[in-house]
Amino acid sequence: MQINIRFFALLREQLGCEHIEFDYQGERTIAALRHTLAAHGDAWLALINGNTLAAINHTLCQDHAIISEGDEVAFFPPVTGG
Amino acid sequence: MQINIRFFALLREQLGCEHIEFDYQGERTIAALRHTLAAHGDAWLALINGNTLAAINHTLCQDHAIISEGDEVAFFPPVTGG
Amino acid sequence: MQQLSESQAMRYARQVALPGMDLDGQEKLLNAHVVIVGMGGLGCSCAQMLAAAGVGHLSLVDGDTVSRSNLSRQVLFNQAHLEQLKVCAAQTLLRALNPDLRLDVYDQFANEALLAELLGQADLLVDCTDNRAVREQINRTALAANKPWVSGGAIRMEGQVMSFVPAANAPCYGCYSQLFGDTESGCAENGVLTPLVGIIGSMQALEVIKLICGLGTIHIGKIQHIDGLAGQWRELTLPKLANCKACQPVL
Amino acid sequence: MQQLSESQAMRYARQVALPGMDLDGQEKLLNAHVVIVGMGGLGCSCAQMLAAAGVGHLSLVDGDTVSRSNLSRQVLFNQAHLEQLKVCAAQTLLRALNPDLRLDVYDQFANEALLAELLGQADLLVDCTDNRAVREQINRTALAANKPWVSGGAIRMEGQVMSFVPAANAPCYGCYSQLFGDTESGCAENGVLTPLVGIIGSMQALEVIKLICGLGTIHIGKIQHIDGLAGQWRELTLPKLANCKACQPVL
Repeated sequence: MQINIRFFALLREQLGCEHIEFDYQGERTIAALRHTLAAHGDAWLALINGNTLAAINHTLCQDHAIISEGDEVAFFPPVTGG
Repeated sequence: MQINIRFFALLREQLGCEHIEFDYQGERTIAALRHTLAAHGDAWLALINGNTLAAINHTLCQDHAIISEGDEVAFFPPVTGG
Repeated sequence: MQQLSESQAMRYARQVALPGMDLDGQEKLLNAHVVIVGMGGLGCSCAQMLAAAGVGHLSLVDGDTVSRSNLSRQVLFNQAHLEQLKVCAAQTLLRALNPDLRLDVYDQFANEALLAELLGQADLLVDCTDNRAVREQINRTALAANKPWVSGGAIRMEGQVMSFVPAANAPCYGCYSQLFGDTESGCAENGVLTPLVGIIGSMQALEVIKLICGLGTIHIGKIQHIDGLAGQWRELTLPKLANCKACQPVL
Repeated sequence: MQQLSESQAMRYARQVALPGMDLDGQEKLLNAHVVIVGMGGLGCSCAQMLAAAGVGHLSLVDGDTVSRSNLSRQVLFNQAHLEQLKVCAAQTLLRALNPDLRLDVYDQFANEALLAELLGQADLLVDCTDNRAVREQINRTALAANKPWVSGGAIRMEGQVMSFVPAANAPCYGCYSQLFGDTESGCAENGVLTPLVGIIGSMQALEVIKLICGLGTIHIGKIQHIDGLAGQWRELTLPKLANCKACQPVL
């Protein structure tokens, strides 16, 4: 399944990566995708530390959300300061 | 030719219209499209008074630019104040 | 209901000239009461914009004092205010900006009793705080009081704005906060680039004015997010969570 | 090259903490010279952000005086400044915000000779003017001096920001202004909603800081446009015009 992954803000800087196009073969949930990506290296563990938001096609979603062919999945840190 | 037209900011308010999906049969330039739209009524003359910007698929363009099937054409007023 | 004086009409001529605003809209601002929780970077910028724009009554809530590292982005304060309470220091510039402004200050950190009391009287609340715990309190209080609020955040080189309005199909802050963990990250550890608080505080003021005047569209469940390093904005949709502990009535 | 003092390092701690910023970035700001043309709504907000953020040297250019209808959005001024020159009135608050700031003021409207002189010395220019004729002058001067500039606009409930940088593939302001007619529309006739100038002035300050510190990405030929009534941003691409009279060398 071809998907399009984008990383924003601090996360993009930490991973040194803005965008991946990816033929994803794993289980079709955000949770499973997070685990697949986290295996890429230490910085990527940020995706499973509970403090990264995910959005499918610009809509925020929970970890059990289902990814479909052609989706854009985005990850970014929550904005909590002020 | 199916095109998608969007109006922004003051122009949207003046026309009372945000979005048209349109089967356009005229000449495929921005200039010709402006003239077709201007025939809709007095408010629509704003499209041919020389003070409305046009963009095709988020790229600003001149009046001789060519429109293709499925394009998004956007119109908005220039922002000149300060 | 207070009416605009002639000198006020002149002062606000540029807003009164706006289609959809007019004298009526400016009078709605004059008669509005807005609570600002948190007088850090966002609070300073938002309060400044609301005072200049002609909001008649502001209540400021913050128990903190001005420290040196605040001065690089909290634009209502300067060196002479060091160690003073923020809500007191903020008064000088806000009153100078708008001598007609009614200003109430609460030199304490927000708690649910105070929030409930203020939201009972006020038209709406602006969240300029820097932590999730207070936002959860604001959320509960606003849901109970059936009042809108505008939440802002700015940290590192990122910022976002979201408006929460009382409507059956509208998500609440709980629908957002349940999507991430409990680890707090504040500006002290993470830093923040100065203009971000100006951008987001002013975006909050824009939403507040639209809500008060019934101007334009408040998009329910939309978050405007800026990635400052890229200089780009992105609109995200926040769905209403089916099992949200905060906004779903227990049957 | 001036170095940060210990008390400056404390003051700017929240910016110094940013990855990619550090003491080096803050020192670049301290040593930077920025020209602000136009001290209306955008100029006031942008200057306030740049002074707070720690830019070391600002040159302000404006020949206008403060009038009552300015007070609702030009946040460096208040009633006591009526009839004063804007560049003089602006000094009080800017110096209070940042006592280390070097501030030069030019109480005249911009002209090409002055712009050329200032851009020869300065690192970059911020366009906070309200008309096309001055922007064309700034454009020519910046092209000749090979210096970047950040242009902002705010009117009605709309605003936009665009950065022009010296690069072979970069469009210039002429590539933009040739796309529309000559009819001027200023804030006096059209009005402007107060927070728009705070949003856009702060967005300009963000781009200026990124340019000075080499932080993040300046997207060449991109315009960030806010439709305030909808509360939504849109990124537009400005292509380099093949036949632009301003930036295409005559062969």
